[in-house]
Amino acid sequence: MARVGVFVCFCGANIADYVDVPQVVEEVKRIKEVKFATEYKYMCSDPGQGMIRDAIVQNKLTSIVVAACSPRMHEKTFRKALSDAGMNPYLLEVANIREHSSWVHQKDKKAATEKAMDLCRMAVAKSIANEQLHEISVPVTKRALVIGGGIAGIQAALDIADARIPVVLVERSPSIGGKMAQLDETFPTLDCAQCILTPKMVDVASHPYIELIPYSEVIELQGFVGNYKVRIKKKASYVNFKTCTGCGACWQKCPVKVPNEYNMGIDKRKAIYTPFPQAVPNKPVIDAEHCTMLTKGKCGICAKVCDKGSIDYTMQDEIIEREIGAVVVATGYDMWDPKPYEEYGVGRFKDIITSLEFERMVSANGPTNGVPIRPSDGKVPKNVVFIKCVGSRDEAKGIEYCSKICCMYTTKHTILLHHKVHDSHAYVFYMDIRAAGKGYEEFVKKAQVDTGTTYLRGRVSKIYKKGDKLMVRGEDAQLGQVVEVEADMVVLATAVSAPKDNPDLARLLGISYDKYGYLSEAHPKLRPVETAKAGIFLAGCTQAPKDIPETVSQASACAAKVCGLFAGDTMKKDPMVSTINNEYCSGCQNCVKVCPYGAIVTDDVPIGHGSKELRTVAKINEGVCQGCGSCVAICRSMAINLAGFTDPQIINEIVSI
Amino acid sequence: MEAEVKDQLVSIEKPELIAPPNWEPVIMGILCNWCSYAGSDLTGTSRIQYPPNIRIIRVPCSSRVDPWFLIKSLQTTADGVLVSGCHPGDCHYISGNYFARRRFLVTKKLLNFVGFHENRIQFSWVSAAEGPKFAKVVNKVTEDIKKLGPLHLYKKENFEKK
Amino acid sequence: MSFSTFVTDKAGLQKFYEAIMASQETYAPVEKFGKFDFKRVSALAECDPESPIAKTMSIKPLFFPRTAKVMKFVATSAGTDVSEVDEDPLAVKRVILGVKHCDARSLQVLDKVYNWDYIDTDYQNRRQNTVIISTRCDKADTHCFCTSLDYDVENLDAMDILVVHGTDGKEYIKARTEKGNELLSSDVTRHASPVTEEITAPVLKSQYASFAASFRLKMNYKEVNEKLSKIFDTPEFENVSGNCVSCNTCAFVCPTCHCFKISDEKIKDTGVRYKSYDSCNNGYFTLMAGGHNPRPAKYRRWRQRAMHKFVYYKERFGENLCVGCGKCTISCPVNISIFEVVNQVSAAAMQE
Amino acid sequence: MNYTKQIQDIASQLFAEGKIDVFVGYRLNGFDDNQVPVLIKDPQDVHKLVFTDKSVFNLVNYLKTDHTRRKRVGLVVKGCDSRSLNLMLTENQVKRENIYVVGICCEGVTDDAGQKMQNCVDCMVPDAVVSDELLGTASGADTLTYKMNADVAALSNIPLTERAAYFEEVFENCIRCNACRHSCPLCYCAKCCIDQETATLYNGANTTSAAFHALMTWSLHLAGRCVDCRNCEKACPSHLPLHLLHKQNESVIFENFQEHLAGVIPEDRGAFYKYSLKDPDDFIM
Repeated sequence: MARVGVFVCFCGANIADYVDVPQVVEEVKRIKEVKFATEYKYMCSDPGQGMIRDAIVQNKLTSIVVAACSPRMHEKTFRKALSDAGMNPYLLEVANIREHSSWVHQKDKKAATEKAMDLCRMAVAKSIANEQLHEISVPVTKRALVIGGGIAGIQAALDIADARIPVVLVERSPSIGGKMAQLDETFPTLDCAQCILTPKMVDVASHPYIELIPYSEVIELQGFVGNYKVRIKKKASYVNFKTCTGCGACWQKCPVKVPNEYNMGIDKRKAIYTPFPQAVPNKPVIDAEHCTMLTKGKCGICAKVCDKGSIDYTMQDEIIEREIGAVVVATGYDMWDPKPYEEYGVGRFKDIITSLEFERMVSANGPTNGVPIRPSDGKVPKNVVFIKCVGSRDEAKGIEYCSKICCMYTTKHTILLHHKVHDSHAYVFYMDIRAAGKGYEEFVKKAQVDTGTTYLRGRVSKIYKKGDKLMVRGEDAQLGQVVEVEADMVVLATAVSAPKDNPDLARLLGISYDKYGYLSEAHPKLRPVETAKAGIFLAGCTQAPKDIPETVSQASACAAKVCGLFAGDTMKKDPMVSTINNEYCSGCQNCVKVCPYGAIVTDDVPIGHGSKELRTVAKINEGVCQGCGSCVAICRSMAINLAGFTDPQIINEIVSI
Repeated sequence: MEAEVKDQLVSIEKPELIAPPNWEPVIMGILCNWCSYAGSDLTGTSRIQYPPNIRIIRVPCSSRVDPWFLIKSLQTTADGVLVSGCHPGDCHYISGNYFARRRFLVTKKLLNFVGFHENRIQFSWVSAAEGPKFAKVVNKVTEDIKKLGPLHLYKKENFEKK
Repeated sequence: MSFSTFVTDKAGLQKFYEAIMASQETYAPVEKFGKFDFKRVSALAECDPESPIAKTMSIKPLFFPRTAKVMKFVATSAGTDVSEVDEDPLAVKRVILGVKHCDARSLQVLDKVYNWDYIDTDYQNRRQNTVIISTRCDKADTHCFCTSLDYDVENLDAMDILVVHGTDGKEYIKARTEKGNELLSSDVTRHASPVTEEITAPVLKSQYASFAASFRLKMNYKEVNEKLSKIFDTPEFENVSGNCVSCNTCAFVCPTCHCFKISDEKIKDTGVRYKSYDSCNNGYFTLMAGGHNPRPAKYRRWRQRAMHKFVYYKERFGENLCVGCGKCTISCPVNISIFEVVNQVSAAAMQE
Repeated sequence: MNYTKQIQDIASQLFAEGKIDVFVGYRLNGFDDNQVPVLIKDPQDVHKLVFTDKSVFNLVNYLKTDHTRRKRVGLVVKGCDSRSLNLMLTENQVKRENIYVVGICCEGVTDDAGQKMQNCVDCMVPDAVVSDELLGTASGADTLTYKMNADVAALSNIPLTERAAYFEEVFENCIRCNACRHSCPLCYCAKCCIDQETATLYNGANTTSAAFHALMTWSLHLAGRCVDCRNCEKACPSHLPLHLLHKQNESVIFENFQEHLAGVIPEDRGAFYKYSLKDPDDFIM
């Protein structure tokens, strides 16, 4: 006979203000199986957990119901309390009377109380059918996969590798470095991005524990935490990296010119190229789309000029398979395309450029040798207007969120402009200046004073051409009047947006993403680097816009998580897996077909007691099973049950109110 | 078919049966852990208010939902059921909601065929980020079922509903 | 004591039925999906007292319902309150029309087991409050063999009122018990006239003669009883049950099968205990809690069924449990006939 | 349609060659012109076999009984029966090498009253889709144009309250003998879920609600698998129109998922065991 203990939490005032907790306790005391019920201000606090431990011992309870916040919040906490009292932690059920009652029915205490009672009844009924479960041990493959070789991926890879754990780093482009490699100087210290990044890139290339696979993409991930199998497509580079010395003869002679992505298309690169001089690995690849040898079979100059004979036009894409235990996703971000801002004349006026284009111009290794010039006539601009929040914080045009870095980089741009063109004047149209960060506010203040930039609070409504100038019409909200600024060049602080391939990647990895395409963390505050899928972690802007220090911190946090996961030889796994009742299994193997993880295999068992004749039944691989329950619902014989969510448990819930 | 709400609320399937005064429907909500349950938690954290008629059961995935649960719910306490899972393509378990979607359509049509109003069996995709959507869905389902009146078909005989 | 008899014509019989329906709670065969089942009726148009035997369910459910509530209970921490179920709707005073003789006889047979060591008061109440009006068939159906069994169909006293379609085209309504006599003495017989035994006897006799001559199936039940009791282990049971699909229908439609199972159903704190039909042809009928099943094979279950009908019940109560109605054979999806089974097995025994 | 001679010859030969232990076919029931299934174990009894338009029962049912399990079986199948056999093979209930299949290109069978059965009128797959030997002339019938069941269509078009009332009568008249599932060739579970202890509700009683529960569960377990052989209806002592539930599911599956009819394609497990990204989504909020 079940003996259930029920503990109802006030959650301070969070529950108690909207649900009559004592009445709930009285109601659950009426249930036959409930042998103990009480209330407390904070069940999750130490004294609260102590009450649970004491009651378990004193009342010989066989299962526990805690009526409090969402089980997604404190289920683990209370399970621990059960363990401490010597009880199997899986005999716990949580009735979610905060998120599902007190917080959502704040205007109707009676109804909220009734609902809380029902939720408690359901939890009690479910707990009666709870069974003792034990954690499952699975072996771990101690190798990590890092997807993306920007600063986030580099940092994560280095930190993991420094802990002597092998890392596979996959980068889509020919070189690692990511967006940071395109930056000139970085806020708020104005140190050169290349100077701080390239040593790390070199470390990656030379690290004994890092296997760098550039110019490649992850195409398949199978398995589960600790035991993933990844398939990586290495795109044909047509250059044998083993023999290539990176001398550069090939790209100097290549006749085909292509807009240079690294420089935002401001200048041209060749069809055989390294993205930038400091690239790692510093080996060229052939752009198959534009190489005339590959598209038309004409040319072949690069092969002729290569002393080492490293050019191989017959090279094919290659599939690489690796067994790994954890994944860090660091796919970065895309710059948002400001095309929807038609009133600014985006696309019509050449002298409107984006912030990253400006960044390339002022960069010492950039296409204009560090001097900003007007794309229309090549003149050096004097009056430059910077417009912030282009896309960001604009529900109608772009994106609801704040891109977080634009205030700071625009400030940086005003300084850079001032450095490069001493007689220039910068105007900044802004909504707010968000400078939360160590040294950020000081940086902004100093820049305003040093550069003499004119800050205009307000949105720009229109940009039109007047002669060879651009007229920027906007609102100065502080003066409450329309202002017009004559500009030589306009720089748009375009929003940070999620990589457009993120949804595809998320599907491939089996993780979720939000409405913008950013990958979703397991908990916004308490598990910001984990995903909901065990063993997959997030670093950098692929989760949300963030600046470099934050990205690096998150990458290191990922590394810590991965190292923690690999700390032992085996890993503990939730016991919420499917189980098969051989007696009822008819061996139809439909479950094998619906299992997304291939966790169900077949097994031969005797027909009856002591029989030599065999029949085939299904068998669950506990290590692989993730506990989705697909097999349970399709099993007509009801031979499969999912521990923790068995049919009796759920049906008990249904019939308990 | 539109339910007529007159002075007295009748059961849409059996119009001769009149709802008791102050009748409030009970809706059984079966939510997947990763998207819709998390979404409903977000509704709570955001303090978005919705009608108190829904009772929530947590399951790992919408594919765990056996049509049995719907049938049993409708035969016992519930006047309607809502099953909610991850958006197509977003299933935490890769493909669970695709399998579930087929079962749900057939179950819904079958129950409708044998006499249940189609609004008694409702489905939604609510992601972990869609707190407001969850509230909207519950609002709609509750409203729909209030219009339909109490469910009397094949109820467990002789059990008093509270 | 002699009971009254009335004579009338076809229209008169209908008026007699209508009068009963007007004054009494009446059950009669009602057609649904091509099958007749006994249900509450209030007008003759709803039912057909002359329903064909092959398409009519037995009247057993009116005395031993397919599901009956045994008790209700409320289980809370204060304890478990057990309460009686609501008033038994089948225990009120009522009349059943259109009952076949075999059905009427089945109650006589069942009385024995229900009056045995445990007296089933529910059954008794239902029996006592019911007046059974049974119409004698004019022609046997393909699977009927009531005349071959250990009861006198012609002088059957299992019904309270007997209705016979006379060979002279008239309808004879004859009381067979005090209860029946009482009903006939009320004004339900206002469209019929009393008639004496001298007149009715020959008409009934000739009707019975033509009825008895219409049987396809005839057997010697004594021989079957005797042989079956000796051949428990014959492999012939395996042959006769070969194409059985263990569908259980035979037991559910049988007018004398009386096995049942008990089940509880509980919602919230309130529960009901049910007593429902079960069938010995069901694979897990004999499954024990420990997992052992003494009758796992189909032929063993068939043997049990045949033996219970023709041997065990007879040994204990002196009567065959089978009343020869043929309902099981008609309902059987593969037309296994209990008649054929017992005869085939007995015949095989002869050869041994 | 009369293949009595051929089937007798085939069975004799199979016995003579020692290829089978038992032959499952039809014999006359002994009292009228209707037939019942027969399991022939003795070659001497082969003369009992018949096959005409009265050979109604789906014999695949016998592949799940003690008499045939793990034995070599000769079997006669019509179009619909062969589809259920296909499913039994796909679902690993029988081994193909253990059965010798005599397929029939069926011209339709008749009910007790001599009328062509309704499922035969609507039949889309008259020819056996799996066989070792095919008797008759293949019809080459079109299996891709769905023939909507007239009863289902008619019921779908009446008001909800009337439909509810109609089905209430159906479930009210169910006596829960479970003959439908026992006579179904595809109900082969070791213990039906309805009877399991874990069912905890409606596992014993025989009320209308329990009948509803059992029949709903049953029809959903057969959704995408039912081959419309009507064994269930033949077995139902209350003559309930059970095909309505199955045909309703079949039509929903056919229209919405563009699936083949159950059992027509080898290795096809039915609609619930696969999915398409294009499945309808508009019914979901």
